[in-house]
Amino acid sequence: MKKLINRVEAVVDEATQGLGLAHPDLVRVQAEPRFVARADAPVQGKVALISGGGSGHEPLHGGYVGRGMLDAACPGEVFTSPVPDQMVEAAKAVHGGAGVLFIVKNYTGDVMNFELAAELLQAEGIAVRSVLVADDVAVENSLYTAGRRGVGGTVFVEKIAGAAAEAGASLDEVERIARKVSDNVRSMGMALTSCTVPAKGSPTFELGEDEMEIGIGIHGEPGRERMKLRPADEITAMLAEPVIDDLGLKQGEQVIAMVNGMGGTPLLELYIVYRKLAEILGQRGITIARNLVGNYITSLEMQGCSITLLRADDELLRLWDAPVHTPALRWGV
Amino acid sequence: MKKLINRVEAVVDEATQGLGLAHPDLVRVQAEPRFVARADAPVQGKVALISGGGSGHEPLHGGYVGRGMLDAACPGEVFTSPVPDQMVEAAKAVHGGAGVLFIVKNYTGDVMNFELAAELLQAEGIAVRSVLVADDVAVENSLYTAGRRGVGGTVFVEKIAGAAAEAGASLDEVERIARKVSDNVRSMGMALTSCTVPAKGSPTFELGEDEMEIGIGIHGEPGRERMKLRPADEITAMLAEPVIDDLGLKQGEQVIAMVNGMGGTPLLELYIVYRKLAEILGQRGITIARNLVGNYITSLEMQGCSITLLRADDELLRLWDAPVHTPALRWGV
Amino acid sequence: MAGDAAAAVDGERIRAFIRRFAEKVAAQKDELTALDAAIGDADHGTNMDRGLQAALERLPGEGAAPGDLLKAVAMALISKVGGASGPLYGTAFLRAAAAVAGKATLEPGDVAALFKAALAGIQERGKAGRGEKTMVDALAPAVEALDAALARGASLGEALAEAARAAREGSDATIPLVATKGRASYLGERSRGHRDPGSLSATLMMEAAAETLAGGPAS
Amino acid sequence: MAGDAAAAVDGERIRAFIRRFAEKVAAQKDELTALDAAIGDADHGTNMDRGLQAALERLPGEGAAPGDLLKAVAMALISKVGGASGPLYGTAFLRAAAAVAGKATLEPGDVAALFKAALAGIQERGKAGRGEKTMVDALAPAVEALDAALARGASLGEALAEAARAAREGSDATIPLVATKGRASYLGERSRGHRDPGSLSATLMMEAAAETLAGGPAS
Ligand SMILES: Nc1ncnc2c1ncn2[C@@H]1O[C@H](COP(=O)(O)OP(=O)(O)O)[C@@H](O)[C@H]1O
Ligand SMILES: Nc1ncnc2c1ncn2[C@@H]1O[C@H](COP(=O)(O)OP(=O)(O)O)[C@@H](O)[C@H]1O
Ligand SMILES: [Mg+2]
Ligand SMILES: [Mg+2]
Ligand SMILES: [Mg+2]
Ligand SMILES: [Mg+2]
Repeated sequence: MKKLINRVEAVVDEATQGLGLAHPDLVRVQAEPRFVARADAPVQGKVALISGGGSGHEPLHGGYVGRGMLDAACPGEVFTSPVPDQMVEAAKAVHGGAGVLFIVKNYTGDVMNFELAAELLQAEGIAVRSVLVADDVAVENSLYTAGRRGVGGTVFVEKIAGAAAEAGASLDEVERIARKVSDNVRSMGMALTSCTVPAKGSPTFELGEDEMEIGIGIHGEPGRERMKLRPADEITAMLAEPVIDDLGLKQGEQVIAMVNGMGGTPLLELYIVYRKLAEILGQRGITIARNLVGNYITSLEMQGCSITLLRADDELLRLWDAPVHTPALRWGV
Repeated sequence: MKKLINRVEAVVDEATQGLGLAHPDLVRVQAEPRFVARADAPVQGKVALISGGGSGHEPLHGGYVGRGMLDAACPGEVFTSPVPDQMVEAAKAVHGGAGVLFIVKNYTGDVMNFELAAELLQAEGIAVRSVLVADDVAVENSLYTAGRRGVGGTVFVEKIAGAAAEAGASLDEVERIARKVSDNVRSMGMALTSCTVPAKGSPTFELGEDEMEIGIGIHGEPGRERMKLRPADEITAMLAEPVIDDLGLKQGEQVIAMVNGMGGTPLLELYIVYRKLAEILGQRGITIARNLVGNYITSLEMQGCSITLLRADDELLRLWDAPVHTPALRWGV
Repeated sequence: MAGDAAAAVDGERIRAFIRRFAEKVAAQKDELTALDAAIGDADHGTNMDRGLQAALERLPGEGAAPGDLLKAVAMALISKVGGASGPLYGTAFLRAAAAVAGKATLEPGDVAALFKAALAGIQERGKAGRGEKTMVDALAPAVEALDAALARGASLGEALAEAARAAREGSDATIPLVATKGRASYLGERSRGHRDPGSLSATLMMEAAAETLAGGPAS
Repeated sequence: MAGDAAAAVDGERIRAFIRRFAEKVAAQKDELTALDAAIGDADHGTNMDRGLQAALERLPGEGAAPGDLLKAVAMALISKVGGASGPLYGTAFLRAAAAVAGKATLEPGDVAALFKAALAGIQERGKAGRGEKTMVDALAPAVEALDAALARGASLGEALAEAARAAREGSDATIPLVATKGRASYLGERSRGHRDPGSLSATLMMEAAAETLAGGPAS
């Protein structure tokens, strides 16, 4: 295992400390239980947005804490959901009296840990709502599974709901916006290589030198299909088409598109994917109104990419364009 | 070779097209000869900043074209300097009558190709100056080599000289600022793994499962020393100390610091490195006034990192803080 | 009937059970993680080990009642494990603690009630039935076997031994199943042919119980 | 003296030389790149091949003078190769073209002047002397050998063959050297033990010249 780490047990703590040291103007890091909070939290009268999940997906979630996005992030161990204590203490630290919205990626562990935290907070009289993100179309049969996984769409929910909260929307309203985004966003990913969880020390899965995995999860969970490597244009189509179909996108609609790297993919390659994605959408008469190309939700050093599309309307575009100032996403500031 | 590409020959063209498609508000891409220009170029009366070099270091340089940074970037083939035609046509397209500054990383090929371009442009009556970036302290014996390589410091020269040009500084003044940055910036990098140049199809070098290369170049050129893998804190010290010493940084000084990923390194790990860098500098009484942590000058999918420090004063900090709006660097806008 | 049924189950036996469970998980940590690598995300061993080690540190001192010991484990697991298994085992131990609250020693029937409550907690939290390829597939038959053995008059030691065997068989039986809960469910058909990691940790828990609760060395 | 000295060097022989050079580089592209991988950045073969293929496409048609053909190669190399070798070989061909500008056919002395000018161009652009482990280490002895052989009355064919041998020996002699110019210089002592890739491409150029300029099939 080749990693820039000290001790396997200290990886998440040290990285979180590094984040705090690098961005003291934006975030404040607490150690026990571990969470990352907005430097100026609590913002009185503002709905507090809290997310979290296993680490190893950076910049998600810690990199999205700051003005116009999250109030706090709770990083679990690598690929392991955080524990309720983290969300409970984070919520107490950042809530501004207008309620708390949990943004939860749909994984059994995340769901249950956030659920426990919500129960504990409700008991203390803090209003908590939860929005589930479940945008991964690679999971086909959601009746016979734990349901679709939450992946790239999470970045969009955090940005857009964050803008609504920043603008002073009520808990009801922020929840409505968050659900609107999660209802209209879909993703699909693929891997060229595995990643190695530090605590395990060896690759999560093995792929042949000429193989790739389509529909990979962000924890290296196997996907829809393992197949021979194909050219980038074909791969882009294999990811984009199920997403477009599942959203039922029609000619004349507009989207916010993300071509996301899994952590080990050169930006050069992501732009090759974006080029084809723009062509595919263009041919269907769908406009890319905004886009992100880069590493936004990763799987450690995995090579591969994912495509996320959000059906956009004026409300979502306005909130998307609203100022954001976090370690990983910044504009208008 | 596992890459998200179509044909080896088309990699740079397609990625450059993708960049143009993703950021039509910021950049305009031309194909033959290939360059990336500011969407609003030429800006009349503004000194035009042009850089370029081999591809494979994205976001450098194309990702730094835009307001407050470069007017044009000339991407060569992967790890191969661009040809003079590119710089000549780019300069003709973007110069605004106030002269052109070439920002050249110190590699024999880059230097000679930019030199040829400058000769051709001077012959057409366009004033061209060149500033060489040669910040890699891994190259010890610059008398017996082609001189120090230009690496991470390039990002700082482009940002800061870009801000000066945007503010309307004269060619003399922009050149002075660019030289001031390049005189005060130093870097050093390391690799955990090799990268694979698409045209070659196999790794540039081989490293044992427990080995790393200290002082690696951004093209996978072997470095100072190959050694057994060490903890991140020790690696950070091995990179930071030669940089600090070479700059002769003293207690009470301030720096702009960059912890840069080589392309395949998780952000998680870069923050672990940043944490230690902050500690090392803190112990010496050196203040990190500003920082960047992420992938800013890469080597395809190489795993590893580099540290860049720029001795900062009020003038440089003011220019650093000036608005910038490019695909890869954005603030104040 | 056997000599091991001699004394009732006191706090020190519960402590021995918790220690043995932690030892077994520590010893088979890599195995648990490898199973999770095949159909999950390769952390079940690390997760459970981290939680149980924390539990050992937080156990109340000598003389603590069974319920207090079990509650300490619950809180440690909830605060330290994360993932799916944290809330599941956490809830299980919380319910187990509640089932025996206030008792200084446990009769065989209390032990059965303890494990029944644990199973109910897991099913309430995780909404999994039998046959979904989860820890429930080991625990549910174990609880049934424990009940049945005690009902037919077996000693606690015998009954726990049967429960542990039933857990092991239940875990074996997860191998051909397709997962429909938890992370492994994303694999669909490809989850067949692999043992569910949580069913192994649950088996280790039942084996630890069989080796400690009915007597034997208290550590 | 030998039969191959029969006809003077006209445009068609220069064309054959260029083609042969391109063929050799194409055939040994991987070898050139592998040498560059050892002490550089693994692109010398691809670079030179890309440039020479472009040169072939841009060659002026039949009847073109030697200088025009060489100039076309120069421009193609400058616009297509990039890297260090682009400006170096580009300048070399530019100077070679200038050295024979206006001549329809070349005498042996013109051929010697052509290569001498090429070498001078490379040294002016790249500032490398002999012994720095670059293409100069192949070209400089080749130019000397060509001059010396012609001076002692050898035929052009013999003289070029000696030049090619000298280039090859010069290239061999780069193996033990430490590079002090170009990318390989970053390796310091670690550049020892590897052939300089540019010295091999320069050798291929001289071998192509020996095989074509003094006659033989015009390809
Ligand atoms: N809904 C559920 N009900 C019961 N057990 C479950 C459920 N979901 C998952 N599990 C159990 O949890 C185990 C995985 O635990 P662990 O790897 O620690 O968590 P995670 O899946 O979050 O990484 C599975 O092997 C399975 O036995
Ligand atoms: N300053 C120089 N003078 C002469 N030849 C040089 C010089 N620098 C490099 N070379 C030659 O160029 C060759 C490398 O060419 P190439 O790989 O195409 O370019 P790059 O080094 O830019 O990748 C070296 O093997 C060497 O022979
Ligand atoms: Mg997990
Ligand atoms: Mg090169
Ligand atoms: Mg797991
Ligand atoms: Mg090279």
